[in-house]
Amino acid sequence: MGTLAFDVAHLFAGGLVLVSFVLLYQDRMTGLINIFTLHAIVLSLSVAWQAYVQHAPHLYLTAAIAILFKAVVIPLGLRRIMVRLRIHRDIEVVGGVGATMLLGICLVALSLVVMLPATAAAAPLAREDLAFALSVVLLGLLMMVTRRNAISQVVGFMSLENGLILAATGAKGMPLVVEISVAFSVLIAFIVIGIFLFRIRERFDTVDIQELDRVRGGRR
Amino acid sequence: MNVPALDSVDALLIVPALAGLVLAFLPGYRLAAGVNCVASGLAFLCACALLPHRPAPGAYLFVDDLNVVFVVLSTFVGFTTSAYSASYIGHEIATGKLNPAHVRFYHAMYQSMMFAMNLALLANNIGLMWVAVEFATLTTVLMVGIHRTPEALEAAWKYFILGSVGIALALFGTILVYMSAEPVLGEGSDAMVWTSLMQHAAAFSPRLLNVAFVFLMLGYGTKVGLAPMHAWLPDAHAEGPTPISAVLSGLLLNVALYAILRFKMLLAANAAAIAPGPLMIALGLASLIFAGFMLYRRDDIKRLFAYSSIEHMGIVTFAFGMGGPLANFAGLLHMTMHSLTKSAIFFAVGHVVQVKGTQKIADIRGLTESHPALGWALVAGVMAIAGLPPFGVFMSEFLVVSSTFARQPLLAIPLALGLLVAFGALLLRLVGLAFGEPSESAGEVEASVVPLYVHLALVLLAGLWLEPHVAAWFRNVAALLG
Amino acid sequence: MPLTLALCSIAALLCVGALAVALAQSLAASRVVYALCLGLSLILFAAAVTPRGAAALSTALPLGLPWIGAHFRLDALSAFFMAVVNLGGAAASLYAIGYGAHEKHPSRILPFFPVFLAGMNLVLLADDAFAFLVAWEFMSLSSWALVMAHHQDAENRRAGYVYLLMASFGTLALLMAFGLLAGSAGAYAFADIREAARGSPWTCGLVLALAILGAGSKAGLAPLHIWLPLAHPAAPSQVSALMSGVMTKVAVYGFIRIVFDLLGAPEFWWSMAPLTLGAITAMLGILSATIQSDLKKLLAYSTIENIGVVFVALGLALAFKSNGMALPAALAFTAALFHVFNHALFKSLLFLGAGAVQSATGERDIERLGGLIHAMPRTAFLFLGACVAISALPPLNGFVSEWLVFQAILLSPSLPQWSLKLLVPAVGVALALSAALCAGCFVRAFGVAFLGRARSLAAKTAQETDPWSLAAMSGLLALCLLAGLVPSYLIDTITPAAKLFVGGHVPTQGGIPWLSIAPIAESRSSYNGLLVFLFMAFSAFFAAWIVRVFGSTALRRGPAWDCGYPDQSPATQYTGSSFAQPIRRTLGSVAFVARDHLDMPAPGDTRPARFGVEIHDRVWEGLYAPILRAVDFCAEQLDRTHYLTIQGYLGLVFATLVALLLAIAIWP
Amino acid sequence: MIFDLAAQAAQMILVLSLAPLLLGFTRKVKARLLRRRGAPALQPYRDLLRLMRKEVVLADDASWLFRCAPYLIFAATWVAAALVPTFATGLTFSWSADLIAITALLGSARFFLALAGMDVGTSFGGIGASRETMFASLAEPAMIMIVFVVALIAGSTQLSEIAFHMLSHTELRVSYGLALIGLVIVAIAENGRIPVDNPATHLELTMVHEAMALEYSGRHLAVIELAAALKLLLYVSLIACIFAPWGLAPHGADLRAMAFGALAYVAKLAVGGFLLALFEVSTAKMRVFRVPDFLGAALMLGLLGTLLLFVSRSL
Repeated sequence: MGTLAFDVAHLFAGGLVLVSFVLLYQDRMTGLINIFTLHAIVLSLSVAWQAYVQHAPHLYLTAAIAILFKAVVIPLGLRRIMVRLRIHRDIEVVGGVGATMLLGICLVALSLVVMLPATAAAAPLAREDLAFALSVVLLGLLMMVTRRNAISQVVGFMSLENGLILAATGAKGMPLVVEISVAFSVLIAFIVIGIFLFRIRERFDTVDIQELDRVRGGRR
Repeated sequence: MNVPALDSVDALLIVPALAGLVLAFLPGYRLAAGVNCVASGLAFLCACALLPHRPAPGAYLFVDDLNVVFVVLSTFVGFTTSAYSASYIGHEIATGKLNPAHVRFYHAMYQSMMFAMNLALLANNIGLMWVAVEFATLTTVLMVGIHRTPEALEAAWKYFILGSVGIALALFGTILVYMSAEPVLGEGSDAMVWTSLMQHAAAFSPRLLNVAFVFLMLGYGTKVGLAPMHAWLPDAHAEGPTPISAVLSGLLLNVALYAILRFKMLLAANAAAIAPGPLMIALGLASLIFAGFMLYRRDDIKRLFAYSSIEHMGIVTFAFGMGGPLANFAGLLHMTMHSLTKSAIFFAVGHVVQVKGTQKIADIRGLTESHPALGWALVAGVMAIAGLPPFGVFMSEFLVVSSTFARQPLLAIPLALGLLVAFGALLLRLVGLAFGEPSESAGEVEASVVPLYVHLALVLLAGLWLEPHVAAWFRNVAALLG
Repeated sequence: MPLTLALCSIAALLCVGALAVALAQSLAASRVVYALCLGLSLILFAAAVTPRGAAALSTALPLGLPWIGAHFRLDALSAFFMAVVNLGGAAASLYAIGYGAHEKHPSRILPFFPVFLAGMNLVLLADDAFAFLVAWEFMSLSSWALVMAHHQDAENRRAGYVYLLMASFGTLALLMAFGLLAGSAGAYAFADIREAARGSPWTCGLVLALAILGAGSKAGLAPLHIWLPLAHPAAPSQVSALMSGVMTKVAVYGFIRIVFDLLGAPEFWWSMAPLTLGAITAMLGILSATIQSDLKKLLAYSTIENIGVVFVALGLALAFKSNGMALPAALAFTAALFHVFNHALFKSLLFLGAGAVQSATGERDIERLGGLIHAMPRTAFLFLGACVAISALPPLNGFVSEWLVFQAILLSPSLPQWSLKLLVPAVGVALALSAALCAGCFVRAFGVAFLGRARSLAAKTAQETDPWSLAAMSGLLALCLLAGLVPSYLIDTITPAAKLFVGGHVPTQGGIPWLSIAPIAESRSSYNGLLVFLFMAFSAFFAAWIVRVFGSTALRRGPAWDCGYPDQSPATQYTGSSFAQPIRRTLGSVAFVARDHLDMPAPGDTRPARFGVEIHDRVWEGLYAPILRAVDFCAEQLDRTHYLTIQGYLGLVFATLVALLLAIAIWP
Repeated sequence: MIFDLAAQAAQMILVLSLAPLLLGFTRKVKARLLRRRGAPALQPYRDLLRLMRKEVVLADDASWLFRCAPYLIFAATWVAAALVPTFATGLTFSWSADLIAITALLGSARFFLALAGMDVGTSFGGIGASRETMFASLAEPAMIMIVFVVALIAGSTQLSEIAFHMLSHTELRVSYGLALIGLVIVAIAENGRIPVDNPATHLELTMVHEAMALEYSGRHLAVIELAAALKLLLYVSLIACIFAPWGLAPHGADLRAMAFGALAYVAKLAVGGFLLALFEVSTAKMRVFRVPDFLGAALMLGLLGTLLLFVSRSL
């Protein structure tokens, strides 16, 4: 049981990291959304597995939220926005894919170096989880830094947050995971609504953040 | 279990929550403003009720010397600000900057923000605290964007993104803390409860705590507005309604700082973990000096004082980083004084902007000539925030600088230089704002200067005579912080 | 009892300030306020001079730092300075009763004037670091408000800005000094600091340096003096008199309190800094004064010179004290305090006179004055008296302190350290030079402003100033004369302070026949202002009598001869700048890189000839301008971060996170 | 007591009565050296009387200061001159002012003369005052330095003590020489003699002292001239008293000693006057802006002497 549980969890967590890399690589808008859906599915699988391993039924709820909200609702919403803004065919230029990838790999290495010794006390399962979670978080942040487009920034943020959920579920018997995931869903919902609400298109004619920069810092 | 006190703890959450609900549907701005004031006043009274006797810590909420300081302070500022916002919002409506729907939304959000902050301060559970801080972020974001101007939206968006990232980092740190506690305290919520965490901190895995603190420092530090995570702060202050600027500077930053302090205590209690001091000192000094230089190029009066908030948060963080009874006392005092003074300044600034019809520093001149009451109040406020006697900030800066110089001269010198640089900028702007030939005014406003003068009076009093009980109370909190 | 009285009257002064806010801006109100200030200053003066026991009076109030409280103490030193301060304060208030009538915005002055007085007195009484600094900064702040009284003038706004900035720089320096003295435990009460064991030489050196930075910047010690010639003239004249005559003395008090009292037994090398800086300050100050044409600026620079003299004397006292030479130390210390007293008197008088001139003519530029001795003879006489006094000419008081300083220098060959042996004579030359230049400077000031013919209509039509002002000025001059004629009593009043801080004292002067003074011994040196004065009076009258008896008393008025040159217009008179030209050429070329530009058109060319003088302030250009440029540069560079994109900011956060994680990873 | 007072008075009268004579004598010698017959030595007395009898022509813009100044100048100079031991040391009031005070008294005389020069508001008065100020600003410190040298050697700034010390210890020091040269230079500059200034000239642009007194006439001029003469006498007797104190009657000496002292004093004056005349005819007047160098030399000499003493004191 132990090794199997470990291997499967390893598989899912590693898969999540892998998908993060793909996200980092992907430059087509629609493709981005699809891969994010995949990201969410992998996450929910790993969460479900954790629920099964830890015999923590409430984690199934988290998994359900993940699959429902992140794999269905959000992608649909984003698609609609993109169609609305007529950017679903856009291809965002990702500056220096190679460099980004390289940086991403360094980040994974860093997170391993930081986490594994730090969690020496914890169970190997948790250690793996945490290390991969950190790398997913860092990759998500890297994606936010490298993308100029509001939607891909949101996607980056959500992948980051997937990493957090991974970590939370990985932490054995951590309470409030459900609440936290709910809170996060709300947050993301706000972001997505925010894009609607701010009607970036009407105001700025594009979702390109650079347009927002026109008025940044109160510069008239 | 002390019944009335517990009630007051719950009341601190229930009152704003209910008020928020009511206000969401209450038409008519005067009534709403009244309810807002009353609710905030009630919250303040409940907070004061905590002073005499503390309830035993519960599973989710608890009260100790440390967070009482914050609760009382934030409810008080929340109260005065609500009083101020009554007249301010009135003028905004009169000039058509806000419509009634917005105002309803505004009041509802105001109360829910108070709710979130109280929850964050009273939470006995690191997860709950995190949720509360996140909620507070959301509400403030919505209020920053309330004007719907491109600048406002941009500010809100920036605040939103940066704030969310900060929150995310903080969550990761929280998870790590749980991880480090879980082997000792076993699975379940026990490993997330402050009181038990503090008791067994010594046994936690130090390396995990170190990593956790990095994430927490950056995460909550974003909300404190420490450089280089400060970017959201100036725009949020400048574009939101002025009462919100006052609340942001006066409360929100403190709440985030409170979180950092808690975790600092946790690390301090663990001998093997790295001392959290150096990191806080570094970030504090960076913020102080950075903000000091940023003050020079500001052309927008609210951004100016927003940067000065960054500067002072830097000082406070520095002081707590130094640690020791003197520095901690100074830090607490400085934080309190800063909340009072800075919100007072924003009260003044709000009216100034209304009477002059602009936020451009260059277009505001000779206030002491044209509006003596406001002008001199602004002068007094800036003098106070710049740490000149007889105001209270001087006492804290005196303690910080002198004690630091006695212990770490090399740290005190950049500190002093940063203070001097910042003072130079503030004074330069102040001379331009308050003196010289007055610029033309947009029109009169019925400004309620009472909250403004109350704050200044308190700061003045604290500078001359710190009430012995308050002093004793602060001192044992300082001892608590170690 | 005196201490309580003092504290009460200080509180009363504060109340007067509050009252002034309430009172209307009427002339009567200002008269009332100033009259109250006058009365309270006199009470404070009485409190200072009432005989006390040898022991210092002290008390503590539950104010200030909660666990320390506000300590107040009245010892010989603070009593002496309190007397000086309140003499100045009383004179200024009396003057202002009349002068205040000219003020356009009394509401910007009345509230702060009493507060300013209160602040200065509080500094002298404070006995713990916090109270001291609060009072100190309070003094700065209130005087800043007074400097900003005429804020419509951009020049004044700049002055106020520089002033307050330098003031808080000084406060920070003092704050650090106290922090070092109090130690990390935070024993801020002076009593505890005195008890505490002395730190390492480095600590003491640091404290000394900080004390010089802090007190020196307030006193106007070069190169921290730049604010002084800006701020002092900007304030209304009664305030300029206070700032220049009195506030700088409070700064000197601060220096003495820290270095002589709190810092414990001195090392000989401590004296180097005050000696050198003092000499430089004296020279620089008086040279700058000599080339000024703005009367109040000129006076401000001469204040700087006198501060330099005081610091030289203090440095000598330190040097002697560190070598255990009690008597010479006492002599130097006495000289310093005597000069403090004198300067407070005549500099206040000079500023008040300048104020009278300004209110009568609306001019501060001596190039547009002249002939005022006809229009306002009384003011002219009083101003002349002050000029004689400040030029250190017998029989007035300025000479006595100068003389004492020289006597102290003459004792310094017996100092064992070679460095001091070489330093002190150089300092002596600097002092002698500055004394001589001072006389020239005030010949110029008085000659151009008051003598000759009026250079402007305003000067021609000036009216004599009001009796209140005249009364104030006459009182000051009388005191100058008194201190010059019977210096022995003043020396004896300084003695206790000297005993307290340098462990020795000059022999009691009261008993010496003919009221003369002999600081060390009759045979070594003695001076008797009274006799000199009597002799001069006698010989003057004798000469006049002889002339009256044997000579003719016939007198005819006629046009000036002036070697027969036709000389109608006043423009042909020697101007201030032409008077200063020789000094400018000889010494100014070194001190200010001063250049005269003369553009003389060729014969037949009808364009006017032009004459220009180019002066460089080396201190500003060498020290302050670079700092300003550096700050500006940093501000410019950092300001870019205000305009980054969101990714930019996220990048910052990301970079910080990664950097910290790396740090954690490589942490042992 | 009476005797002491009388001696004091005698000294005052003596200097007052001898001053014009010294002036006249110097002029006479100068004339002789230039192969002129020259005016008799008593001429200055005549001039003074004549001037006193003349009416005063006062410029329209002259103020009260202009009319008081001569008497103040005279008083300051006379008191200063009377304080320098001439024939006896330790006179009754000799202690009432020391060498520094004497320097300062001369300073006040100069102060008022300069003011008087500016009072009428003519250009020449200004020139004179400004140049006098410049000279003084160097001459005075030089004088102070010389005082330091002397005082450090004698251990006192009291002239009587100094003279007594010089008499008692006859030692030869470098500092003496430096001080002597410095003092001579200062004396020449202070009295406006060649090469610094030419007392005989009225060529406008070169004059300094005369320019300040230009507007004076009648009795005022007389008093000022007398003061100038006193000043010359003062410096000569100062040099004599410090560097040639022979024949000075000690404190509490009897009448004979004093008489002898007086004779010695007159002799010294004669020598001084002769040397001055000799020096003046053997040099030419220098440009105004070279005078600072000349006086600067004196200052440096004084400083050098002081330094030497400071250093040697510890050897």
